[in-house]
Amino acid sequence: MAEVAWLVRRPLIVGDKSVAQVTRDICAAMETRPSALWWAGFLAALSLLGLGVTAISYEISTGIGTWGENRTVGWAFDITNFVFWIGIGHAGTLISAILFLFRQRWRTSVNRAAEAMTIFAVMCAGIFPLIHMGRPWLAHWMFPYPNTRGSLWINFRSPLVWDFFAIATYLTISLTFWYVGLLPDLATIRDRTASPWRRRIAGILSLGWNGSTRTWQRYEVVYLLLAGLGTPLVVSVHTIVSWDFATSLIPGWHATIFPPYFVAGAIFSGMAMVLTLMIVARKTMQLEDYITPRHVDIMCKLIIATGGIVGLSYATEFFMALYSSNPYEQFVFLNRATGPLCWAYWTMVSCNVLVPQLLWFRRVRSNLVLVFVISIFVNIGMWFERFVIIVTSLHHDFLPSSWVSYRPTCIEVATLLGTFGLFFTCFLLFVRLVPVIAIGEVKAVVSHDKLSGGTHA
Amino acid sequence: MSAEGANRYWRALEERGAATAAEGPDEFAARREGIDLFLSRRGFLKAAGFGAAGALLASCARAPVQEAIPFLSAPEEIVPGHALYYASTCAGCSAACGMLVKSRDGRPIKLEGNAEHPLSRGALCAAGQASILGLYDSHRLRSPLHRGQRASWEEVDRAVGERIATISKNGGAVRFLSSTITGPTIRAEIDRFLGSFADGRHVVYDPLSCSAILDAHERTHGARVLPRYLFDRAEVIASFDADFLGTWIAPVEFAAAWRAGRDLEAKPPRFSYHVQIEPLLSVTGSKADRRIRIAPRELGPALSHLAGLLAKKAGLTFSSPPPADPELSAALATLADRLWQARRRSLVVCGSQDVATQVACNFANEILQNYGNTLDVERPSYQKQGNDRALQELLSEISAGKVAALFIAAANPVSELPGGENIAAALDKLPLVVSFASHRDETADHAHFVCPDHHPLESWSDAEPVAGIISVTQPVIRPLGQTRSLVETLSTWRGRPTPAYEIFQASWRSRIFARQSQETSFQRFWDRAVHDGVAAVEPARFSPRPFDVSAVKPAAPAKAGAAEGLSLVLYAKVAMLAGQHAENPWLQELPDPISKVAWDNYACLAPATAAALGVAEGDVVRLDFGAGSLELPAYVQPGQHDGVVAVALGYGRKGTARFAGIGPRWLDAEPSVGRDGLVGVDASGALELTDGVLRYVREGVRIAKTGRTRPLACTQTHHTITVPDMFAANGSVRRPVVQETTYAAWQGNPAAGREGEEAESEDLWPDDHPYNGHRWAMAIDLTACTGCSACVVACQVENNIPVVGRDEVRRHREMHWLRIDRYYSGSQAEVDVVYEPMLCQQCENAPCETVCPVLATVHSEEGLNEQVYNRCVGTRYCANNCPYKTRRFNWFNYPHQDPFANLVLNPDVAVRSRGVMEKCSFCVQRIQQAKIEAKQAGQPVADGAIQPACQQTCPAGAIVFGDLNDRSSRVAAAVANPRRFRVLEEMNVRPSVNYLRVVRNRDETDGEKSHG
Amino acid sequence: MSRRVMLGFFEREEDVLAATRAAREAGLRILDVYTPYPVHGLDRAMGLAPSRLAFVCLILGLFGAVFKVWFEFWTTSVAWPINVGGKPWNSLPAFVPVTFEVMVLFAGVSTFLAFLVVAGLRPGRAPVMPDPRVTDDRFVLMVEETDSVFDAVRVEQLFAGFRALHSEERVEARS
Amino acid sequence: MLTPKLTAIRLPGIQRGYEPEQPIRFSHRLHAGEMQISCQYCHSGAERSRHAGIPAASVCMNCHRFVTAPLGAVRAEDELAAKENRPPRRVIAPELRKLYDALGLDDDLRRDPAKPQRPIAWVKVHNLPDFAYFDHRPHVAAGVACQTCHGPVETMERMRQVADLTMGWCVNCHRDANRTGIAGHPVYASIDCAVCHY
Repeated sequence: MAEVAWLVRRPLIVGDKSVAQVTRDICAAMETRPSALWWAGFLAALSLLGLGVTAISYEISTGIGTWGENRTVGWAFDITNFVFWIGIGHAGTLISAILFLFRQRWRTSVNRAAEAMTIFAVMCAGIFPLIHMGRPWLAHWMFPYPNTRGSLWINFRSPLVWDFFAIATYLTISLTFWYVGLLPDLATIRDRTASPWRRRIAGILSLGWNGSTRTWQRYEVVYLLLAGLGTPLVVSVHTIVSWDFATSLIPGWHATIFPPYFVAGAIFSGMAMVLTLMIVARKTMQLEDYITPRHVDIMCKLIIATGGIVGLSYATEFFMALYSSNPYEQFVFLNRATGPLCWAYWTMVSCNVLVPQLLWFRRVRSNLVLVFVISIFVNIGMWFERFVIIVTSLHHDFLPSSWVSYRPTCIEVATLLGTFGLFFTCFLLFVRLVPVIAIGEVKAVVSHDKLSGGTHA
Repeated sequence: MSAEGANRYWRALEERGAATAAEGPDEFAARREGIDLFLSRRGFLKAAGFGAAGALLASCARAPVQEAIPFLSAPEEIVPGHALYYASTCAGCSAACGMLVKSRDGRPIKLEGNAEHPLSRGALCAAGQASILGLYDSHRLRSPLHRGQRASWEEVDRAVGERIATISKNGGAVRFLSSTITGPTIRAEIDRFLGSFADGRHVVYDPLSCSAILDAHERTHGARVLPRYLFDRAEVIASFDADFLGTWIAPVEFAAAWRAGRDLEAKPPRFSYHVQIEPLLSVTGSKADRRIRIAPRELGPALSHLAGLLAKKAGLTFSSPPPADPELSAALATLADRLWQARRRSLVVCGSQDVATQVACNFANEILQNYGNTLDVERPSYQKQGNDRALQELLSEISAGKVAALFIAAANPVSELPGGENIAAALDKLPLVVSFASHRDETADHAHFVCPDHHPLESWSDAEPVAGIISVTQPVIRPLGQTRSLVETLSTWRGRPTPAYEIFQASWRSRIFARQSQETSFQRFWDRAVHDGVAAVEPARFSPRPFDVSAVKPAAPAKAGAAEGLSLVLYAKVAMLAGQHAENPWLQELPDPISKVAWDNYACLAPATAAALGVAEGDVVRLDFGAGSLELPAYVQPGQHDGVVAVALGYGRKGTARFAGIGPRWLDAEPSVGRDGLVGVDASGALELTDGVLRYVREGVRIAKTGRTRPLACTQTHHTITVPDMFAANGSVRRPVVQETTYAAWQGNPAAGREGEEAESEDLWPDDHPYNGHRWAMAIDLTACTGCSACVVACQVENNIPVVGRDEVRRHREMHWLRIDRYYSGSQAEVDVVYEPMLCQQCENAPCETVCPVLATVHSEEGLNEQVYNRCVGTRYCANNCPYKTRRFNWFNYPHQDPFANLVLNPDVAVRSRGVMEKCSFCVQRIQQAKIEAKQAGQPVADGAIQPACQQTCPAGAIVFGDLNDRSSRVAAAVANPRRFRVLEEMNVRPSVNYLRVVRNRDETDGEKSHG
Repeated sequence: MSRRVMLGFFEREEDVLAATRAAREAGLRILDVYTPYPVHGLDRAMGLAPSRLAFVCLILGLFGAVFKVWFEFWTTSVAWPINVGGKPWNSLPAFVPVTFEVMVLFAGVSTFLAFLVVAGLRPGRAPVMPDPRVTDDRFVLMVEETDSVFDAVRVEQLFAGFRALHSEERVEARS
Repeated sequence: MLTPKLTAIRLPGIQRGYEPEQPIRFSHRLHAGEMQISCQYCHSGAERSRHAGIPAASVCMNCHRFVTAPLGAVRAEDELAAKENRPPRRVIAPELRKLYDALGLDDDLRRDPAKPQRPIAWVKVHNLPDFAYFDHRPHVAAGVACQTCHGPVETMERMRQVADLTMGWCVNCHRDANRTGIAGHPVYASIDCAVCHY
């Protein structure tokens, strides 16, 4: 067994745990009272959420005009946030599905949280296509349903429709995948918890799971299939998101490199977000033994890799623009780097390309604080990447007569903060209500470690 | 219209589904109900908006009950929902263009040029197009005022009558002050009224005065006449600061004539050579073939020198020293040659208010034998009658309190003249001041009585803009308030109250009928005149004295002494003119053709001057001239003379306080008015009325920064087609979105100046979309387009385009479907200007359609790019993907600030709700109308039967619309024209809007010129 | 009627695995093995046939894809052909993305539902398990006492041979 | 294909069957049915304007200047008058009385200046949303029978909305017209959006 040999080098879970201990440790997080730290974070997140809800209701009741967009820059913060959050989501699916297919066992400690992150991120992302509409109350027109208009269907040629289907599918599949993974752990909670209401809820949700091998066998098949579906799905989703731009004819959008570029960027940003969360979680929830420096180390390496792809994409884009003797294309990129919004461009480059280079050094990788800071930088940088792509391409396009500038309004900023509020509210509730780590899988890993340790020692 | 008419009118409204009949005491309230109904389009869209909720509602309850209230006895001409057109005369300015009033269910909703009118030839200017909104202005006085209080006509008549009686008994000076009134009947009535006093005089002045021209002709021809200028006959035009395409005398007539003089499609082609010599960049200057910047004080000497040069050629002894600037004198020399070559077919015009200069101008025209050829004093124009000397005398009389009674009509001296507050104070001292103003304007505030005149669309009137051409104004709606026609009022005070209709008919029978010979019966003549809107009669002949050379004195060269400080030039914008349209939101929001700034006036500075002063656009500067100072934001204006600071008149009007709350209200919104609560700054204080002329130039003005800034609402932030070098790889700095060439090059090769290959690339796909029926397309001749922006307003009126207010314009959210892109080329100092009207290009492969998720914008089988407002969910993807950025989004709900103005809405076009995209539709409502009528008649749609609003009103006839599949159509011919190009052709979106290359009358044959 | 079953309780993965193999060789009828986490090779040790859920996934995925392609073609070229940006009625390439998404959606959701059905999992179903600690750290091997020749003692020894904590006999009701 | 089935049940916002009370109990059955008066005699706007329009009271008076009551009532009065040998009085039916009142006429149908004229506020039955532009002219020109959209008006005592006036209903009729033509002769009815929406 290759991975056994690989595992020999260093165990994934430190502090030689017994299976029962694993259960105890992980469930402890949910059974003890929430810490003051948790409450602080939760209230902060909740108030941000409140702010966002206020901003959005004001926008919907008053008009898109409450945003800084104008006749030339038709999208700005709204779609920037959308792409940003979708990107965040992708790392979750990567860790849980793709690494599962590659039999990367280290994922077990983080996949549950990563999947949760995916779902919450997609929720945040989903808000924006909705509220960026001038008349969101007509959003159901995006769905092809029979109607009395003779029948007027929808435009399947529009990337926005592709988007709609992609996001819907992605959310559904991610939820299913997550829930399937949760079943055994819900059963565990059901069977050990003291509180009757928690037992009742867990009882209903666990669908009467009994660790029968027959079920385990099917369970593993389903899990594998969903992982197999999720892998191309996650790639397709961000490819389609990138087509929103790539299929248009705006210089700076109209580029064939977008799909790989976006997917890499998505994983890049997602990994950074996973790191951010994990580092916080392991500190605040005493999970040091499960989320070890090795997990962090591996993810840092992934960040270097994806960051490299992203940096390469920036360079390629620029080169292609200059190489294509298309004046509009050339203009857009020179304008990005030196124009009125160049500060955004250089923020993006320094956060996404320069800063991650620090991770080449093991000393940096092993310094969790530093890693945490870097991960934040990457998050910022990736937000600006979307901003740069969307706004700087639009604000100076073909006809010089319609060149304009763009300034966000307070409402837009509040909306962005609001989505962070939603995300962290959901995440903090998640760490209280659901095992943050896939108990079943970790047990398997633990006993494997023991097993291999035993045989080879 | 009979008394019944009014009620008919309102019922006719309800025929469209209005609330209740407008009867009972408070007729006005009833009208407001009427108004809600006009909101109902928007209301419905909104309701329809609340998708699920709305549907739920509808399923529980029936839709609200709508009543339909038919006539009791139907007038045969009115068919509900069927538009009628009445010929009338535009009262937007004294040019008196002919127009047709489109009246729908008795409600005037649109003004269109009257194609049969010999002067305006079917065109209207921006101000004329917008003037219909004045009819539905709730700020209009609805009854007479006595000392500012509402009064009844009886009281006013009694009170005024008594005073008049005493005056005519004890004598005393009675003065009637008005701007130019060309109507023979009104003038006669005024004289008749004044005749009943011992000392009565009618004083005429124009806020945009041409007094000097008339004075000059008095000296040279012995009569105060304003010659009629015939630009179409001129092959060489030398204009000294006369903005005849923008604001000078009769821009629409002149633009049409000017355009006729440069027709490349004519056989043989004719193309006049137009030189503009001016201190600031005017619309006319922007179209000139050769433009020379000149300091205002140099203008006189320059013109005088030119006259001298011509005199030498003619062998006369008259010489005037050449200007200091050698470049200028060289230019004048060449100009003199070209003028001389084109004797009898040339024209020298001058906008200066200096009589000596105007005399020199006359002299030049005389030498060139242009009198009787390109300008006509025997059939003169009456469009400017102002006499500044008389005005000055009157003002001194007033301030001396020597006037017993002052009547003021169609004029607002307190705000239009220098020293307004002194005039106001003097007025307060006079025993009787009567104003006929329709608003409580600056002057009306100081009148004892305000006797509001009808809106021109409510009253009978006539006009004789040019000797022998008399046009009729007929009422198309019953007066909306208790106003009374001026002539009626005067007749009442004369003791013989007569309805206006009778006065005019009588006057025509006695005065005008006699002056024609075609018609023998007066009734037939009258009917035809009213039907056509214009009648050609014998002009009141007068034979001018032979030209008096003795009057001509060589001008002294400009004193170098006055050079310190800048010269302040007060000019007029095409929209605001002298300010009579300041209360019209459409015109306030219309970007100035040159600066592209709306909602403000500003201090224009040449780039060099601005740099020297360290002033940037938007910095508030203080202009100190002797008598006072102005504080307004600066605007950097390329092509302006370095020694000049230019400020537009007509702003800072009292009435503009109404715009404080215009535009959407939300937490970050800013008002459209300035700190003083008014739109712009009133610059009339800087005018000078000295030795008999109203002067628009002041020397020795000092300028200083105040440190404050006021960002201007400018719709175009980048002004050239060339991108900054830093952004341009391998030298491709100029974007080929506009193409131009020179006349010389064009003669060699009609396709000269083409950039890139015009090649219909092969289609990737099976040809699923043949256009078998109609194939609508448009062609715009950029050589003809003067940028006057009449089309922009016409489009706004026709298509119910909202006004969004200064703040939204500043945020680049103006809603105009049709905009005019203005690009500079050449150096910062010496600029060439190109105008490119930009509207939805109706692309065959429309990028906007592909990306709309809900099929809200799709293509019709006649090549139209349809926008279905009620289907739109507002993702704005289409606007992002539009390479021309011609789509407009409803960021908010934009209701008319004045709900009464909803009556002007075009019932054939949906009012768009918040959150939907909108754009030019090629006036599809007109297309459908024409198709339906053709279908009924069983005939094909004739070429020219469909005219979009923009084409209909274009003074230069630059726009052609029609069916490409009709090989004989004008648009098909235009598309075949070698000058034709399409914007961003290389993207193969296949726009249906074609442009004809700009041609300038220049000698360089390399059509390409460097654009910097 | 009811049946008698013999349960062996284990603590470690490898023990239950070995015990299961041995029991099977001994010809015992293995009803089921309950484990807190999936134990590799256990299904083979029990001699379970591989699951056929993959076919459900394949079939419904394909169905979803085919249906969507047909639907997109029908709406844009048959039901109401509308000229969108001069594109051909049947813009097949543009239909690919949605088709793929719908395929994945159908495949994923249907597989999940099929799993719940065949595994008999449904909300509110009471878990049938020998010991609540199964979901924590217990491994339970359950064999059926088939006939009179069944020797409980021998089986117990067999279990004990694999470090079983203990064994017990139970009667469980069968419907 | 699905649309007909869907519209068979009344969906939200569809006003099919709307049959409001009218200020005067005018019977289309009597006028259009029995009397065989052509629709456009009264609704003359249909061929001249987008609105068919509701006839002005003056149009009613073309007949009702003379017809003031049902024949039966008039005969009865004549007989009664003959019996009482007096000149028969003019009989005025109550519904027509409303018409005369609206016009401010006295019993001899002469304008009575004392009486005010009040226009008749009919209740609109067929209401289209404001964003849908409908024009009667092309339909009349193409020879579409009024009944196609308005139903068997000649049988209705009170006017009722028969069609559900949804977009699908319009579009499908246009499609059929293109296939089968109208009254035998081929027509072309476009289904472009801009035919109704602008």
